[in-house]
Amino acid sequence: MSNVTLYSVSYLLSDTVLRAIGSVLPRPLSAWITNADLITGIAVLVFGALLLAASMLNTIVLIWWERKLLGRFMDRRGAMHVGYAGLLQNFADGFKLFRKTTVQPRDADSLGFYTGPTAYMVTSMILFGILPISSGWNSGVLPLSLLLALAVFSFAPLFIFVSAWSSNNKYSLMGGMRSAAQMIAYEVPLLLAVVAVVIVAGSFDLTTIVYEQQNYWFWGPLVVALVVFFAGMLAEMERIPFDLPEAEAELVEGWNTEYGGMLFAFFMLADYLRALVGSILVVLLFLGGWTLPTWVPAALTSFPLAGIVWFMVKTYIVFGVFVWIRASLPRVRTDQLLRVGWNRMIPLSLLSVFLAALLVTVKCLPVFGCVPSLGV
Amino acid sequence: MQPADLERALAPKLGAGLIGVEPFEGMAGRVRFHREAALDLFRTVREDLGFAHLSMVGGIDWVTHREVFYVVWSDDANQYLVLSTDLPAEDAHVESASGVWPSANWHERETWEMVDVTFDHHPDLRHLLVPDGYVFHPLLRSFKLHEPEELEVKSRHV
Amino acid sequence: MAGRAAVPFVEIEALRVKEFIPAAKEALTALIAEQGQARLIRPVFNWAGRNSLFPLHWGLACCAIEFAAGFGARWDAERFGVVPRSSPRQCDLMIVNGTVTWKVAHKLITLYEQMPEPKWVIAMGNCATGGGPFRTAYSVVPGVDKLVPVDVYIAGCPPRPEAMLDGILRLEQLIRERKE
Amino acid sequence: MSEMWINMGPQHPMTHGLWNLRVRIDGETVLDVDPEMGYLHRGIEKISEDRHYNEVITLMDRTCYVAGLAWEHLYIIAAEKALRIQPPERADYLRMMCEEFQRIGSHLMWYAAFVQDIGLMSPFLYGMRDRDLVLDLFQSYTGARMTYEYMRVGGVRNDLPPGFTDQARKVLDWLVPRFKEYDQLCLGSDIFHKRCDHLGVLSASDCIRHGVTGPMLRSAGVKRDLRKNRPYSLYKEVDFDVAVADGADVTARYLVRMEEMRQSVRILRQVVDWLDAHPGPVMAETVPRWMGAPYAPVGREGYLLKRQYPKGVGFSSIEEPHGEAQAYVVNEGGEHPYRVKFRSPVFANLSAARTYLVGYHVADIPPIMGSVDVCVGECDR
Repeated sequence: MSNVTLYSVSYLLSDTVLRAIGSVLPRPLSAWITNADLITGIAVLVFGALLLAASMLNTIVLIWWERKLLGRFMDRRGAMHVGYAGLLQNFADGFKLFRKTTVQPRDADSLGFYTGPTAYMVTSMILFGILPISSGWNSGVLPLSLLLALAVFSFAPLFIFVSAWSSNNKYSLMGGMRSAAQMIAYEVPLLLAVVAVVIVAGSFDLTTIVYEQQNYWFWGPLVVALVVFFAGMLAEMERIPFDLPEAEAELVEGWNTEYGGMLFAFFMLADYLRALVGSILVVLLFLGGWTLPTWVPAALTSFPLAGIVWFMVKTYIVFGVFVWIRASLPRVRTDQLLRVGWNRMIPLSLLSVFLAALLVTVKCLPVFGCVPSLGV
Repeated sequence: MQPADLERALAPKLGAGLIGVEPFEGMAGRVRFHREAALDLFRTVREDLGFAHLSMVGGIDWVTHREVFYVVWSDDANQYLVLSTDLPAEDAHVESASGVWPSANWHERETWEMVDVTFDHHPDLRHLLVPDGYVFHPLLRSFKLHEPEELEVKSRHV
Repeated sequence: MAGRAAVPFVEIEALRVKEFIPAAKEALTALIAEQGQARLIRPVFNWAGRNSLFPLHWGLACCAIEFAAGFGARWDAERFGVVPRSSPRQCDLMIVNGTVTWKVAHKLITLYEQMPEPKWVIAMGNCATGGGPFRTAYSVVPGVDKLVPVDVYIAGCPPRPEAMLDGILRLEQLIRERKE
Repeated sequence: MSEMWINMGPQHPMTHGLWNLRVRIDGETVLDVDPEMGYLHRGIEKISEDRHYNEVITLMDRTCYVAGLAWEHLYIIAAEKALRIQPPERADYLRMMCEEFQRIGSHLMWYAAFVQDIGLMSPFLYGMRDRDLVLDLFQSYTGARMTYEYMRVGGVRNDLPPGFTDQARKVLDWLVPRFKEYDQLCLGSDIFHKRCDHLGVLSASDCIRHGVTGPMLRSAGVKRDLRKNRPYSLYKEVDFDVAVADGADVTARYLVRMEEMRQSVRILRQVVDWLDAHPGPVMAETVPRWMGAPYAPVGREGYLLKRQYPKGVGFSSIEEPHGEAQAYVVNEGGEHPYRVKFRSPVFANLSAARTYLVGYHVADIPPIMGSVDVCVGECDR
């Protein structure tokens, strides 16, 4: 299984199709169309399209998962009449939003109004190309993929602020300001928590980080970093209790108040894409990625696509925890949020970096591999 | 507190401004006064008698004249008291109680727009319930509601 | 058929850059209209539109409480994909749940106009339908259909949440029949 | 950011109704507020002048749509005083039961709305779920979920159906552990305390200056509950405590309302037991048939008996779920009341908005206004 990767599949696809076309075409054209560069180029495009389709599908299923889970937490059922168990509900929402008129407010800044959501959406989708889902489903070895992912991840406040400002609504503006302040405040502890992981794993490459967790998952030794990372992710994803930019009670719909139709759909999709990316990062960095402990029977890990399946199971469970938090916690206030961010989270993340360095220095990490409850 | 007690307490302060205190079911009494003595009465009732809480201000249009009544309560005496004054319909104005009881503010705004009684020295006499610029005073007896049948006929013609 | 579909592409070159986007949109729309709208796209969008009606989240009067109860655990309107949104830009459906007074009338019209097309209105309860018990009052609009076009009327004072759900389902049926 | 005015309303998730809070803010700090009311002004006082005494009850349900029976009770007491009618004892107990169940229903509705204001999502559903059980009880003897038209001048419309008291006990038994769950969800969370402690403080003296009553006044430590201080109906027969807290903030109001629900359960158990033991008439003997008829007679002939009633003024004040409501009914001997004036507790509580909102954050407005428990219907009438 390990040598079948997403890229090899798409290369095979592009190779086969192009050669088939080339075989029926006259000579000069067929040589041009079976050119290796072209095959590679098409393969990359196919690869991207597959990633895009997978990410979109995942996002939509994630929204469904959240709605159903939230419904159950709230003693009701959630969407259930459109498609089987409401599975088609989000497709209906998407198509409907696609058809709706996009209303641009009279005094809105047209450039920012359209660029903001689009850029937000695009930057969120780029992340999917970077993150490895399994040993086969990745974009090859990127030595600094973790840093790249986090860098792209932190584009969001800019675009949120641009779209909030340009929609010329006071509530949007306040939401945008809150969003920018919050994301910047939580960027720092998030990165420091990641540094702890990098110290232990010794690499910035996500694939390597996962393979480093073959013996023990990192949440055991790095539990402080996990807590900081999780809280930081909650803030970055703007979910309750940190959903101040969209705080429905005071700012009507937050920074997307003036957006309707497809642009609003962009925001929705990108939000959930980011939520998905957040859950994936938690799984990659702390929960062993697509690997399973060795005491798990081999039958459970050796079927085709087992890596992807287990990875998705883990991701959805992590996202379920996010939903659980959303269902049971009130929202904090902006100043409290920022105070927690700067005064509590940063010392905690520094502590986690220190602990990680200590663990590596005294070489007691293998101990975690011997305790069955902590992975392996 | 009985109406007689009230009259004894109020008469020296108000003099001719006090018309009398009548018994009222479920209350300490009903103080009737001339509008010139309004502010004195409010102060006396609030500070000397301890009726610190103004519950409501309302107006009644008796066609010939208009009545404004104030319901106040005292926590210590555990009693309600009604203060009421009659105003001529063509010149209905009385001193505002909002300087004595801040809670009178909105009640007086409402009474002004509903029964057309002006409150002198009111800090903020704007429309409260009906839209700005509304010229009618709905709770006057001369303001008639349209009959449903009438409206039916009208809409049929439209 | 082909003649009409081919119109804009040549002319686009000549147009100024500023007019490119509307022209392209027009071209695309024309293309879609010719090719598959009637058979493929329209039914899909119709299905999507009727299965995901986002009502405006607001409460006018008594019916608003039943409106809220309809989203509660017992009735759970979200089963049908009905999710209230607070911003009119993200809504397709305005449920007028209560008495409309003249003071709020122009705000109601503003909200209606802020909603993007296609949009629908449900008059929930007797007050919104025809003034209800306050029909004779000086401050009440006798029926919201004097202000905005209404698609479905729900009787009751207030209608039970079941009746509200029934109204929404009837609106879905209406959308299906209109084949918009 | 410089100072600016924002309009929170009339369509805003914070308002829970139809009113507009104009807020002047600097950044996120509230500098000034100006509530703008009247978006739901339906002229109920004017329409009442055009209606028969029993027809006004229809309007009372709609005046405060979350506490319809309490407002019916308020009006009925005043009208009976104005008309000099005494209801039978069982009717009074039934009215008390209605009011207490309505208090639970209203407070559950408040809970559902309030937790949403601080961002708690699921308790909204829990509150609505449990409120529906109370509404089911109402439905079993009045036939309606929200607009009951149950009380009549001189008594109540009909007696309880068989088996009602057992069902009521079952609901009460279900509710008591739920209150504990609510407390765990709110008070058990540190974020709740961070958000709500020392927020929207309105001291006892300010409450009295601005005419604020009800749970807001009791949360400031003033032990004033009309059911205890000036027992109307038959509240002196039942045993209960007045819920008081001393924080004068949002948390204190939460505690007061929660405790009130528990006390209501306590009252209800006594009332339901009494109702089981004492069957009897529910309509006063002296009332002519048309007064207590479930449906108003066709045509106006039935109203001719009006002349028997002397002129009079009726005043009543009850402890409505939102605070102290008062009615002033002037009877001039006609078939309609000459003038009906209501004092809505929410009206007074909102008029003090400037006192308890200025100086806090924009994000604090929803919890504070949630803790005030705004019902626009009764405020604008």
